[in-house]
Amino acid sequence: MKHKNVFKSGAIASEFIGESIAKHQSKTNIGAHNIFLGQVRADVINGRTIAAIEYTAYEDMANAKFHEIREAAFNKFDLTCMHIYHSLGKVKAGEICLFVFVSSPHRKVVFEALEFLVERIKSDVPVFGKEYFEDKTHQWKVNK
Amino acid sequence: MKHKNVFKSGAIASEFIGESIAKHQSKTNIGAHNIFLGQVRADVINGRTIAAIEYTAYEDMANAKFHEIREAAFNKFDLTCMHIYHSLGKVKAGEICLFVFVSSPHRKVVFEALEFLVERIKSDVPVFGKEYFEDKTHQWKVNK
Amino acid sequence: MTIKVKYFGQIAEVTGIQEEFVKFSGVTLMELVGKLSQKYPDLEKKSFQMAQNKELVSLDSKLTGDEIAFLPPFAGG
Amino acid sequence: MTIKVKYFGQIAEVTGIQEEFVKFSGVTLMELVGKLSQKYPDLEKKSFQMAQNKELVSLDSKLTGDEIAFLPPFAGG
Repeated sequence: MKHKNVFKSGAIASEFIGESIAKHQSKTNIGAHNIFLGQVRADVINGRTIAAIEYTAYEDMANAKFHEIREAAFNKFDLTCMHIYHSLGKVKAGEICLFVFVSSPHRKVVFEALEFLVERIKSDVPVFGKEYFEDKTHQWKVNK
Repeated sequence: MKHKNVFKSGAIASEFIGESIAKHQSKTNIGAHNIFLGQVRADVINGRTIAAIEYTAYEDMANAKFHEIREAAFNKFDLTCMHIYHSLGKVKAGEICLFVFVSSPHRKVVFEALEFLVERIKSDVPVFGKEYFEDKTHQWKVNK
Repeated sequence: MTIKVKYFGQIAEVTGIQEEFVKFSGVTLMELVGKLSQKYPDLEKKSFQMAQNKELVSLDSKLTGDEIAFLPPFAGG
Repeated sequence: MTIKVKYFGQIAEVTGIQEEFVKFSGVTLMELVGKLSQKYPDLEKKSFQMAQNKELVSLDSKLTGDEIAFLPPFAGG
């Protein structure tokens, strides 16, 4: 089974996020949007600073998992819209690598739904992150 | 005491939100952003459809309350950034009237902080909404 | 004393004005509300909170001479 | 049977390749891991989960002939 592709090559542009918000203005039953953005941090580890993360994924499985998570959220919460985008490839410190966007008539629902989605994405989706330091050495990112 | 002005005239543009996100790319200690957007709903009440809400406020008191709420959130949560914008004047159905934006190194904090802020804004800030129906009659909005 | 009184939203709809100066010699906000209710009979049908010097206060608070506001239910966001 | 095996992230760093076809006559994933650990000795030092046919499975699962993947800790978002 072929699922919708959640992945985008490289960083997620702020203009793309703005346009995605604009597209919802015709959906006049929406009262509340909630957006989560993951941004790559320039963490300093033993004196070395992270310059970028290179994301790879088991893409077929990841898209299937994203689909499962979407379905679970639609079943659990009264959502009008839901959009998920994740970067693949290199994303520099300060750039956005994850964009999760939920909309509903009422606000209570979007808070619960967004946190549910982000936690499930972090724990269930086979995405891997190679953290490059400024000196070109690297380590592997592990979600907490 | 004069506080920062949270109010913007008319709807909040999606481009403004995109630009606001872009400005945070230089803050490389941020790992997570969370954004709440309030959008005017075209609710149907006894056969009449809401076309717009006209917002007014006790502006001095409202800005003082926004300031209090911001301070409370900064004290309570480890936030890197916080931005709040609220519309005054007419905002049409489908347009955005509230934009709350929090950023932190870690995701747990932004979920809690954003919900705290939105609930406090809804309950504590003297903003009033005149809901115009398409037939030009009106009623007054009351937050639940 | 002379008190600046502000009306908002559906309260301003009832009073027909948004702001006025009221000469008044009473002690509490309650008394001021009583006086203004004679001028604006529909005021008592409305639900409102009151602010003095931009802080919510109860009706038995003493008038300080600061700005008074009639605030209908909040509807922000 | 011939099994398609995929390696990701730091596992692919250890194997030096991202994908290969392995001829194998064993029964469980555990046996497959044993065979591959002889080929890639550093594999056993790494922590990983395994997927068969794109679903996480335990090491004592039976091999079905579907695609197998070695998945290091997830790091999405």
